Amino acid sequence: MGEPILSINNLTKTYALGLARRRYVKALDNISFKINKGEFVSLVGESGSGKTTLARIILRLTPPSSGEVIYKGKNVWSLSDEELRWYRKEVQGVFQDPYTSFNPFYKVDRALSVAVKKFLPGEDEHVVIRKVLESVRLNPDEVLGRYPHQLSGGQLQRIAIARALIPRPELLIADEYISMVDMSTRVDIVNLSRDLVDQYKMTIIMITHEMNMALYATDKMIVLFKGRIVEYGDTKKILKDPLHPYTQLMIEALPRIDKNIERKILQKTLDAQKKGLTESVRGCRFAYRCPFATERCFNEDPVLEEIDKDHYVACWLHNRR
Amino acid sequence: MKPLTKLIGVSKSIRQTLLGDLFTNKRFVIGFTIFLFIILLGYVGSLFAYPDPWKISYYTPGGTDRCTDDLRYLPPSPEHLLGTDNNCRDIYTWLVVGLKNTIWIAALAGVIGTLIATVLGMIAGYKGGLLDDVINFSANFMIVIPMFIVLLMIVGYVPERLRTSMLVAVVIGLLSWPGPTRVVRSMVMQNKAADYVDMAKLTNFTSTEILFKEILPNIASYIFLIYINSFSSAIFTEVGIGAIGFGPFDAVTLGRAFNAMLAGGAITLGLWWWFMSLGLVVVFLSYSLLLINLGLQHVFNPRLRFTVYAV
Amino acid sequence: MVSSFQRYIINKTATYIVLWFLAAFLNFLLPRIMPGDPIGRYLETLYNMGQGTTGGIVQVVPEAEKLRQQVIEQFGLDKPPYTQFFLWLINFLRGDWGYSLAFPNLPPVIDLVKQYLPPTLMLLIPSLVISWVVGNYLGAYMALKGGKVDKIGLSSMQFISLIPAYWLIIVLVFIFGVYYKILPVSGKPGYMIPSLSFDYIKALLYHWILPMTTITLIGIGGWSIGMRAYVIYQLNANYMKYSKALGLPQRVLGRYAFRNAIIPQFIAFAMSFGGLFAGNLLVEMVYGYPGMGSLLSMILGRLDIFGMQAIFTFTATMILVANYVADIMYGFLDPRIRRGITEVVE
Amino acid sequence: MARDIVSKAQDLRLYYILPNNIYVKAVDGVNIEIPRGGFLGLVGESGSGKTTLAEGLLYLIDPPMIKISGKIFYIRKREGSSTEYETIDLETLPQHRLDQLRGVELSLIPQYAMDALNPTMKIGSFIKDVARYHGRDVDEILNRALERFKLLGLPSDILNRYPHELSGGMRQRTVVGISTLLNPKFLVADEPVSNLDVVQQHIVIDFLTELVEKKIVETLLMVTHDLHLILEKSRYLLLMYGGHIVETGSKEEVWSEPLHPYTKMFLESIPPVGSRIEEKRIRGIPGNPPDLRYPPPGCRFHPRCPFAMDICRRKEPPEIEVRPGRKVKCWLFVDRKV
Repeated sequence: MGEPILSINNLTKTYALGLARRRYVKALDNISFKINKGEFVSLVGESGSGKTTLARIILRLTPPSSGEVIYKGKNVWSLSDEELRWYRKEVQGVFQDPYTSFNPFYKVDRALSVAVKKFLPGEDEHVVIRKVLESVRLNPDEVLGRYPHQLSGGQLQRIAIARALIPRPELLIADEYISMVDMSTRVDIVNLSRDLVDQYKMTIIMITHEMNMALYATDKMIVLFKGRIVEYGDTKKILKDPLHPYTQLMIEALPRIDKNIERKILQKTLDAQKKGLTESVRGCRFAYRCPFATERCFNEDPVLEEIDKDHYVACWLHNRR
Repeated sequence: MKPLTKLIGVSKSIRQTLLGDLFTNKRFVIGFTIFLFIILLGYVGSLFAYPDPWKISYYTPGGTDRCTDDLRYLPPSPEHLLGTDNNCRDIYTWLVVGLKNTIWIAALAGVIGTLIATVLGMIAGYKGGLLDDVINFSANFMIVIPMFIVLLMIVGYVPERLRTSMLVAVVIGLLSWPGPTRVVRSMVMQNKAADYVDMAKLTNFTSTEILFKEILPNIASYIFLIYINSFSSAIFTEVGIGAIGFGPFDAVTLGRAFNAMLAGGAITLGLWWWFMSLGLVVVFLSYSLLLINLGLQHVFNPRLRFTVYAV
Repeated sequence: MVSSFQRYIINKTATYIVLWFLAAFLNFLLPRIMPGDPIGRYLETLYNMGQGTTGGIVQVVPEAEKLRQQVIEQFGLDKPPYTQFFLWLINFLRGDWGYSLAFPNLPPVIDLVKQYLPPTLMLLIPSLVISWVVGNYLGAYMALKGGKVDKIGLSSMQFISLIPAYWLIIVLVFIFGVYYKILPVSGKPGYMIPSLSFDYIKALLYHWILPMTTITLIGIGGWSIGMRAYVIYQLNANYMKYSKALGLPQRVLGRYAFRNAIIPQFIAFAMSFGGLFAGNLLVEMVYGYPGMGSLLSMILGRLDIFGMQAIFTFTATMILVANYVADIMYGFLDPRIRRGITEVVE
Repeated sequence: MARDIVSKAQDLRLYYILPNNIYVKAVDGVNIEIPRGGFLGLVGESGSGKTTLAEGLLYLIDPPMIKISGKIFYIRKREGSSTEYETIDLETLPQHRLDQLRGVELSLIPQYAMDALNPTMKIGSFIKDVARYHGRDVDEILNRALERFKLLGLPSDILNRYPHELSGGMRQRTVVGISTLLNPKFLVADEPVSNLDVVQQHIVIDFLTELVEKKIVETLLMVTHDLHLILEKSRYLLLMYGGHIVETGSKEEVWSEPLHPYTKMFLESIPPVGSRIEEKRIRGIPGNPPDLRYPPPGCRFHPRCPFAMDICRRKEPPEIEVRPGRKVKCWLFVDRKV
């Protein structure tokens, strides 16, 4: 494995909310993890878990409050101008809303040709654009020369991926890139990402709230809950044996055809919810909903611990110390 | 949060359909026709006017320079389309020359106001922070105090000989940025939040490039609307301060013509063609601009254009 | 711990105090940075009057020299600028607004305002109330009725609101004063001296009708357009669709729309005061109605620097107070401010 | 027959009119009968016209949505009779009678539930208005509201709160509570859980299921883009594509034997829980959904359909009733019937 391509160390992001009465909300709370080259990683969390904030910090769009992002040994938030240009070539992103990802004033071609001009000066624009569009399985003749509002969400999202691929990046951050694409074409985009990882040894971080897609295609999985990592590890291991009650809940709650599926954890969670406990400030963020919460969970913060090889969890239930 | 709606479907390029839609828009067509007519009245109409509005009665044989009672207050006639005033001057000439000058002043004032608003709005909206706070606070301050009173104050303090049409245009322009600045600011902020701006950042665009190449094209149509608005209200303002004798000192404008009309006693003498012609030109000019604005708004509005429904 | 609403009030109060200082400072600064030194000219005029050299134009006032000294002392004109500013400010707050050059007897400006303000308020307040009530009613009616009523109503209201007030009054004077001869052609109630006598008030009322009608009519245009837009906005809001889906009858929906649309109109009511005041000045000047407009026109005509400063500052104060009241009222009316916006986290 | 159907649409065409006089053909010739009773699902991807159809069934047709053709019926038990049913044409019904039905017999949980509440009205006042204008006892309804809100996991002081004092998820659940407050017979729930987290989703679904099971709500039509969300609870499904109903049938039938190529491909495009890409690669439907402004001629699905025949490109397929209640709109099944 060797050196990780990206490491996140103690990353925290605090937002001030409210004009009249300032309140501080931690969108990310002391997050650390490492990603190796050529991995397809999913970052799973529901709304409010801080996953988009994390994506924006890695992409250098939102500054962190504290902590660092290290890419290939360099701190991303203290790059020189020249290093930043290098970083933009190496690390690219795709965003949630394909309809606003393109400037409505221009044809989609411009997004691609501008990227070629900026990143690959001297190369033949047409050749690069056609090649990159084909690599995301689009027919260039169908999409070139059109305005964003003339294309479907799926097509736009593929063009967005194509644009991101132009500088031949090593790391791609895909922030909720399937959530606004039609149900029946989502899986194709995930398949495409898998192929990019397998064929070009790219590293992809897929940020999503869709547990299902994450379980289906990714190598590693990071589960976020309210700005914290609750579980982190090999996707197959998590699928087989989720350790954190929240991960268990997320997997169990996935809809199935089977009418009589038993949802013990969910049922218990609903019962726990009825107790009307409030979120713990000192302890585990999930404690107020957790069916297995003990007093310790409310008072002490669990730390992320390696339970098995490549499988970490932050939960007192699995604490071995 | 996911928006509930998404854009549906295909249309031709924005620019291709824009013109077509404009000229099928009834309000725009009516407004544009009236506007064209009034502009023509000023520019073509002044070809048929006497060369100097200040000189008296040119139609008398030989052209005397003295104003006598038989040349005062003449009713409309082919020689004086709108009659003459108390100083034996041709009212029609005052109207068309005044119209030309007022349009020029308003156009300049509009350019100044819109330019300031665009620059300040873009800075405030894009940069945010302290600069935004300062600009926003000043704009709010200026909005609370009616522009007209500030204008009166300034023209009141300025000595008469310095009150040129250029100065009036500049002062009106300088005072008309606050409202438009807030509009530009909020539009820039809206656009800034769109993902395409982040995309541009990832493509190594500089802030200037993002502002001018990405955001500006999208808000250009609104800036044009703002310009029409500023133009329209500058006409109102010029005529207003002119009517009470604080308009430009160096040229005949509509405001000045109004002032001359009031001083000439048009009302008490019942010379309705005098005050009606002046007033109607102002009213129809503003009304045509309003119609143009409403028509353009309708065509420009993307929410109306690519109407976004969840179906 | 202060509630968020209290904080809102404190915030607004502070903002308006700062705004007032800014307005006052602008008024202090402008005449001093203008070319031609109007203050010098003012003092010069007073000096000349004391010397009695201006002769025929202005009546010679013996105590003018004394007055000049008094003005220099009172406003600290021989002191550094910042002292001048604070002296001026204190004097303004105390009601020492200087003496007006626009009148031969050099009356204190505050006396002039006391005399000319009531007729203006007599115009502004009733016309504001009437046009607000009628305009809102009409606007809501157009919006709720829709169809032809709305189309024709809106176009005519747009047209009305675009008529310059100073021109409309000319037309009205021509129709009612010159042609039918039932109302006066000018706003001056004869040569009567402004007083609180019955005759004067009667005469004033007689001269009040036309300017009142003018600004009320134009006001109705503006208010109805605004109200119509707000009601239509409310009618298209999602909560309206939902209320309809739950079977609430049309009249209840109309009531919801009206209630939510009137909140911004309440605010606009107080905020419109400034704009109305400005527009009204022109009407008064054109018609010669003995209000602030006429006063201002005299003062501007004579380049009466202290008159201008005082009247502009006073006007700005009135407008700021009106806006302040509007902002506070908004806080009371909108539950989102009254009860505070809290991000509810589950 | 009438007793088995709660709502019916015939040749329904609902379009949106854009300012440049272009129509968005959101619902374009739909004939459906909504069976009475139980948990039903109306499934379609975004842009398929499902929300338009859902609102149309309640006759919530307001500009820019316009009805081009068709009839919409609601079928209910005749008052005072236990066996007779009456069919009400919602279009010809006077407005006040329609208002009397809405909220009481026909109800909607709208897609925009997050901002469906009057911003300047307390939740309690709004409920009072709803109760009052339907001639109900205000106190009784308020008490019932409190009970239901508790089931939905909402705080007890909710009646005294303004919408802005609730989180998005709370507002959405509040609307679920209000829409079901007068025990409507026919409830249309349009994406009622779209913005909720997993736990809240289950609270809402369980709440609605309970109402159906206790027969408080007779028929629940849940509109969703997420087939999986309703697979467990629903008994009957209607599938929509490009402004058409392409297939109907009981859930078991649709699941085990999808008829329409779209249904088949749609079901196969979603990875089942626990499946892995290395083991079996799931494929989406190739191509793009139709643009409802310029829908393709013939069958709306033909450009993406691997079985498309010549006729599919030219003529709109008929609706084939394979079995009672089991319909498919596809040329492939024309022969099977004949």
